[in-house]
Amino acid sequence: MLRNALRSLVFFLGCLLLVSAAIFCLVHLTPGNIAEIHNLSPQTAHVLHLDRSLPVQYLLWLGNCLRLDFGISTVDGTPVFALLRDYAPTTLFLTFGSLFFSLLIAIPIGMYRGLKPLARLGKALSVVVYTLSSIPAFVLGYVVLAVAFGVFHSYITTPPEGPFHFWKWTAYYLPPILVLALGNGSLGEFVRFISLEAQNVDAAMFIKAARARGVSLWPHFLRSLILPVFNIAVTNIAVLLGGLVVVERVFNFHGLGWLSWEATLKRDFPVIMGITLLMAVVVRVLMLLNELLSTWIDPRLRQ
Amino acid sequence: MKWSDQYTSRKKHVLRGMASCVLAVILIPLGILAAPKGGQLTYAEPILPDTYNPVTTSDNETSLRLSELLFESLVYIDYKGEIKGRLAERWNTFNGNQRIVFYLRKDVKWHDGVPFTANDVKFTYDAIMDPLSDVRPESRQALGVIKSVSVLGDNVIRFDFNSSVADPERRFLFKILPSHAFQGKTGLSKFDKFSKNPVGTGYYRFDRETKNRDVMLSVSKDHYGGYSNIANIKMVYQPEVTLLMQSLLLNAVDLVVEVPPGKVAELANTGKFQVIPYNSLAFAFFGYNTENPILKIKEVRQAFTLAMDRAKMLDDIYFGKGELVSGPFSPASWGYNPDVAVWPYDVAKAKQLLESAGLHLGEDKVLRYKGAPVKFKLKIPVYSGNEGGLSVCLRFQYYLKALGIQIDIEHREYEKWKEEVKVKHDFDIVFAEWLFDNSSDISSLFHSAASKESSGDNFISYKNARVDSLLDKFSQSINHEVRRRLNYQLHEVLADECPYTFLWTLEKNAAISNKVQKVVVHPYRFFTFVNDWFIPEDERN
Amino acid sequence: MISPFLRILGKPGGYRMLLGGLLVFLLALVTITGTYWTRFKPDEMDFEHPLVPPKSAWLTRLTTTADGRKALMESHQNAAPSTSSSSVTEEGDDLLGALKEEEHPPTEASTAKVEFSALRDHGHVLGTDKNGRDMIALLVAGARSCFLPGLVACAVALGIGVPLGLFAGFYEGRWRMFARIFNGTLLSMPRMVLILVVICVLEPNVYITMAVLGATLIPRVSELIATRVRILSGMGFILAAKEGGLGDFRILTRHLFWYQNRAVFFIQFSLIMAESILTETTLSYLQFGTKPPDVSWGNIIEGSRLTFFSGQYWITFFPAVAIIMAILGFFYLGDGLNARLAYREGR
Amino acid sequence: MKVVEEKNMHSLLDIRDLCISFERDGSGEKYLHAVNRISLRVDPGEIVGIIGQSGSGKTTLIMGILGLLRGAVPGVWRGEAFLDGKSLLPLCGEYAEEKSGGKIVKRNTPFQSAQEKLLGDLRGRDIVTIFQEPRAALDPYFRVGEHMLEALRRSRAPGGETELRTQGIELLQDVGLVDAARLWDLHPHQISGGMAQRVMIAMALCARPKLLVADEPSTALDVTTQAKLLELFRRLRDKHGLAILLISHDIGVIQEISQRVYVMRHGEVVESGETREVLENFQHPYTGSLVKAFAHFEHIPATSIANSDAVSLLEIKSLRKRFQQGDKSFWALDDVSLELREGETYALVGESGSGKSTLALSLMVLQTVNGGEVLYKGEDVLKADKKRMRALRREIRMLFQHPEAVLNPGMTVGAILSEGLEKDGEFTRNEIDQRISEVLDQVHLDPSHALRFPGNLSTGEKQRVTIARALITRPKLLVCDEPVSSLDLAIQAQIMELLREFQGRLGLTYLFISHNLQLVKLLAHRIGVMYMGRLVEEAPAGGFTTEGARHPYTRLLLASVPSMGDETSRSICAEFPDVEPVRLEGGCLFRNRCPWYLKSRNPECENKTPPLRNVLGGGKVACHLAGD
Repeated sequence: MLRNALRSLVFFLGCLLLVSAAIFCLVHLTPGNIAEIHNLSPQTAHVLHLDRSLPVQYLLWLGNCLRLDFGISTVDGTPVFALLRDYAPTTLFLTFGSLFFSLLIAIPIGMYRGLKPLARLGKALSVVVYTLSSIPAFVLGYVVLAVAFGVFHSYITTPPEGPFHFWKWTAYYLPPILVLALGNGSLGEFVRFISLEAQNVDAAMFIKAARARGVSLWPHFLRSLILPVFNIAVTNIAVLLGGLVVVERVFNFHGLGWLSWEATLKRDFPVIMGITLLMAVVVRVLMLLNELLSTWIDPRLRQ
Repeated sequence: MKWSDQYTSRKKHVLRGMASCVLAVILIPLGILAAPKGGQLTYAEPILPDTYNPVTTSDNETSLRLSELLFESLVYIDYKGEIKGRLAERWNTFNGNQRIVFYLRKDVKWHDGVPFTANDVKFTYDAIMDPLSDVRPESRQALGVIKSVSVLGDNVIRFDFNSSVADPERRFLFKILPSHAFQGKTGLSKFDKFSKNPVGTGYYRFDRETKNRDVMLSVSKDHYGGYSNIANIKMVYQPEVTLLMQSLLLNAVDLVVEVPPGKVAELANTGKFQVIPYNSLAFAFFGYNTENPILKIKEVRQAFTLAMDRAKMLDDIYFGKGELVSGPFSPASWGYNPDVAVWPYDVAKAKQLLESAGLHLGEDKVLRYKGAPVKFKLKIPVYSGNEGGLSVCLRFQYYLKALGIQIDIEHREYEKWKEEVKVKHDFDIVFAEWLFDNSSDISSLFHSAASKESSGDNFISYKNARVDSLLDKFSQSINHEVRRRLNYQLHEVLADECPYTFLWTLEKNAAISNKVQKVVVHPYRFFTFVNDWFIPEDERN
Repeated sequence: MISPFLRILGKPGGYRMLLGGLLVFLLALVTITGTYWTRFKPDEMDFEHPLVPPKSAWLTRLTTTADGRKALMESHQNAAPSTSSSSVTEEGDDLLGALKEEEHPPTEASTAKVEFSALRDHGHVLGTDKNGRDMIALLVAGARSCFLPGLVACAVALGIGVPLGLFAGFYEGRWRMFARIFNGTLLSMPRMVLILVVICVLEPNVYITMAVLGATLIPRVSELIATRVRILSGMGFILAAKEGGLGDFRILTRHLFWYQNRAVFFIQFSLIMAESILTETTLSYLQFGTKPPDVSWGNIIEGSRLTFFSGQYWITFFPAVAIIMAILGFFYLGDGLNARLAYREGR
Repeated sequence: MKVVEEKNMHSLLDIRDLCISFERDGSGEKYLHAVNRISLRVDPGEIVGIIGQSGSGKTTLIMGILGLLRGAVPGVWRGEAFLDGKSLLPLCGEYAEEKSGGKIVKRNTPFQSAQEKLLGDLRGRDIVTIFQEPRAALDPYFRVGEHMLEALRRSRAPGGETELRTQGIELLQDVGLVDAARLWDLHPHQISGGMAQRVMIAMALCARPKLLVADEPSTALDVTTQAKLLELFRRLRDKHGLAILLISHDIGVIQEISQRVYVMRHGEVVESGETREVLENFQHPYTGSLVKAFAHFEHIPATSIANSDAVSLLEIKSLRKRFQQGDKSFWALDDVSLELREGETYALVGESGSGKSTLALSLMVLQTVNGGEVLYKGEDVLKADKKRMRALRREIRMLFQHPEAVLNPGMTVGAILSEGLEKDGEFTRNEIDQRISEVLDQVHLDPSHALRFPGNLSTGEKQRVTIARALITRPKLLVCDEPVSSLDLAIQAQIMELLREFQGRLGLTYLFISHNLQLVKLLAHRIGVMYMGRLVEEAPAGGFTTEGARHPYTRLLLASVPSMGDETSRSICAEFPDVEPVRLEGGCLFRNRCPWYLKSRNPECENKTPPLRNVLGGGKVACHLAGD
């Protein structure tokens, strides 16, 4: 088990290294000079190491990244780390919030659909779910905004200030979370996956045997479903993080998605590199957790 | 049914401008209310400021407007269009405008309490001219005529010019930076700490930038002019124009600097807002790359201009909120020659011109030049708010199709577009807008010296000996009336030459909540007169 | 003719397959035929009729409220004072003619008739956008730009993912290691952000973007295939094929891919199409995808954001419905096929 | 047809006229009658067998009355079933027909849930079930102990965790798991199939049930484990008075243990009665075919008894193969040498995991080896280059266990057959077609079969196709890896007959791998016994009896073969300790199961690997203690 964990760790670090190299190469292969694009004086370019050779630049950048210094924005000079620190919480909150809601909806529906494939209610629910998740986030976002503006006459796209107030927070954070949770494909994916998985577990011999023994099936079901659900949730994190670009833009949320959009428009390379690296770290950490959890939960993987 | 629609381009594609200033200012009569102090004004900007340092900012209107609140210049232009002293109490010119001496106010303090001196002015000048600074070349160019600076005392400073300069005080509209904040180091970088934490002498001091990138300003109480009425100004960042309008309608913000033309009537009808039109001193145009063998032919450019029903385009796309222009100036500018007529909409004439230029319509209704079908690349920048631009281009494409010419429209992100047009010159036609400050100097736009080779603003590589000589004369002249006449001639020549198809100048509209009173705006810097604005006590919440 | 379709219904996932197939077929049909059959072309601008609402709503208004009728007449008079009634009646279509007769008895003022026929003539059944372009033409043109980029994404994802999966599943050792590292690296980068990086760096071309999308889907495809191949490799017929002297290449292409995984291939094709439509419209909405004047459903919505909150619903509504239907079609097709496969394989 | 129609109200399980039908294709019109008017009873303390081939409806019947038939296909039910007087099928009877005037009404969810509710109390208490795949029937996430605790709680056993644990361990020991305390904390994947089956039984015993339903309980197990399991069944019946309903396709198992038997075919009971009676005086031809499957075989003399001076065709020299399993590794083939002479049949037997299949795959060069030589006509096959290998593969062919798995379902029979020939372009299309019809004819299939898909063929036909597939290249040597063990008894006989026919006509040499000792005795000329990767005994077919065997393992194998009440076999089995096969290090690998060693504790067995030495009667044995 320890060896497995060690192997996962090495893989984790290797992947991150590769990701960083890939992003760096991608960004620095851009036609045109970064200093020229941003009208930077030679002095500033020197500060940003833009006058060094590429491998040296990469090593410097990587070394700085390890010290949590991701460079500064070539547009306004803000340290990228400060930007990430300011914007990452919103993004993570939205991501995990929407993941939570997605699963909250998808698990019961998926299990019902998988265990009772003939039930009309399940069929109807899955039609609703699939249709919902076919709606792109920007369309659903506008619908939600139209409702908020037109029906409730309230403007909720600025963050609540002052002390924590439940309804204010809910009004601000819930719409984008709901849009992400319901639309943009992930809910449908979850329901589809969970229902298939539930069907598989239901058809498993040990469930049949447990049924024949007359014991309660829930412990068996739940323990078998933990891993697949966790798996799909983790693999969907990357998709969700991507979906945030749109949602944050529609709702004017200032998070990493919004930042990456801005950075792309302004061709702010250090920022976009920082974001990608941070997201890669988040995704990788979750995958590492997933692997460790799998080994911990599934006895068959322990050896 | 409501007609809402496109609104015109925001700033950004301000390629830049120089010349002198004409103001269009609207005063809202208010009665003789006393102006109570206090309250907060929230206003929305659709793009982020790049830096709060007014010297290092590059064509960013948000930064420009904020710097008007935070910083001051030696002189400013009042709402009558006259130069008035601000940091400078008075000034004298000598030797036929070859030298100018400013006498500065003595009661000025920076927001951090340090007194303002002539050294700060010299420092700012040095910083702008320092090749290590991240400064737009244009700012540097305007001060290029200065030969030397001498500080004659704490409050006296002298500038010597290379030659006589017309209206020399108009060169000193740049904002003054505190030299102590930089310890006198003149190589300014966009990324200095100062850029995030500015210290100025303006009406408002910089409080902080929130996590949401809103900017909080509070009134500077020890301002020499007596401090402003509104206690706090908050700039909120709202890139999405839909949300911008909703936030205004739902009272989340009090002021929107630029309202889409389609929304103007709607806002005015609510009765909750003052809609303040102001002239932007900008004009939109189609520019033709004269390196292209076909577009080099004058008749072709004229034909293109004739083929467009620009009046209709303006009506349909911008709800008629603007004015057609016949030359390279805004009609509000002193350089605009009112005698030059706008090209009419005349397709038959256009066809005739093309025929005479050797472009023949084939059987398949495709125009051919020397046997090859005529086809152009039209580049247009994308940015939030340029939807109108797209409609304009679509119509251009449509009108030219009637002549048998195929136009391929290529959308580019603004930065990309700038690179491709200004650096790579990879275009046939561009759609863009020039935004001027108050000078009417167009030499960088059409002078052959500023063409492709020098990467100047004459990116269409237009070369015309007569225009060059007129522009040269313009630069050498110091007499305003002579310059006006030269501009009139230039206008005439360029209108006939059609290096651009001059389209229109658009009227902009600001919307501000009725609770803010005594609102006067400056067309270019917007907040120049903010110290008069106030919010009645019962309207503050 | 109909019966094979009906027979599908009885099978697992049948309804989904049929519904999805129908939607996809429609989409493909529209993409292939293009704007050949539409009355207007997408680059045709009817300057006299920008922002006209869909016809049916228009008719209802006309017949139900006198005010509405009056308002519309006025607006039309302003917009097109020169339209003559005679030229219009010749071209008017019969359906509307009949409607007119029915709802407006001859006693109605003749001016109304004239207005009717004049209005009828613009022929924009689903209305127009702010440039006077016909919505139907735009929708049809938009179908192409969501279908073709999707094919690029599929080509990349399946073209690389399938061989990679086959190799990684069939050969242990280095191939597997390579696939693991390759997939791990790709999976670490959130899709949309990776696409943004590429857009930031390279030409913002929708086909390049879709290729990147395809690349981000390689891990999913290759892992799916590799898992299946790994299971299949232990099964009798692979051993048997080896025993029969078949080369690895033939085993991979013929047995493992064609006979065992082509269903997976088509399922993935379908699901990737759904995803790429979602991504393409989203990117176009973010102004990074299909650029105007090329039409995509995403950029129609993007271009009409402003009108959305002021009552011109149709410009956003129809493309949105089209997007949802297209995604749903591919999703259902893939899901139905998957259910069918799962059933066939006894899962 | 002889259907026993006794109505005994004291029967424990009483099924009357039960029909279970499924919709075909979901069309609602065609029905598949999986169980058709079946009546069956089990009395207390009685072992009743149901025998029939796969697909005869045995499992459907049992799963049906237990409410374990779940799925998307709605079924139609008729009839009655009682357990101890309580009806197992609520609202059943002729319900369906009455309610809609003779028209069949679909029943699914409501019926199932009602039945579920009713059975909820009975299952795991009065009636318990064990399954074919014991390890799959245990939840992989739960430890053995957790399973036991769950079952104990279900049976409302009193006491706290520790008490229940003691009870559980006792129960485990009761079913022969001596090492129960260690087992308690293991996960199902860590125990062997035989152990898992015992755990299942222990769980079943928790509630002191009245009826144990065993659905093919020993099919997936080795013959030695099977013998022990059957012994356990017998003991449970005697000790607890447990009634057992045993379902099997293996006539030997039924014969050995059951008192009464029902013979099922196509969803119907074709014959029933006392086991001995039914099997000896069968009335129905189907029962006859089952019983006589191999009877006539024995009377046919072996076609060509290979003479000892025949040329050696294949020689395997000290073949070794090491397997890595997680952190552990072991020798799957440990220094195996054997020789095949031209025209003979050499059979390899042994428990699963003994390395038989590994040997086959190794000599077919379908996996790498760690040493040794495989000489085919003196040429080392393992060193052949690609081109030569392709030629060799035509001469050495292989038959696999599951024809379904071998035949790619997407290809026609013709395509499957021609696949091996097409590649080199040696043959024209015509020649290939001719060869195809020729081999199809050889395996007694119609040439039209070439156009059909494997899915449309019966299992027997499929196996014939695989044989044809091998024969099409005109091989010399055929390696048969359990070629008939997945087939029904009657078909087994036909296939065996076919193989024997080819040997005579085409002069084929067979390496025949099987765990079925009876079968092997009929076909083989020489028999090799493998244990844990080593060849432990080699004997001529004639000497392969409990008496003639030299190695104790061979004796155990032979004695474990189920036969009707053979007391000698049972007593031989009883000599062997009831322990799990473990991979030992060094010495004789069998010593932990060997009664001779356990008695004598011979140190040589612990230290020295016994060599394969010649013994009298033409055999070889690898045992220190075996006599010559």
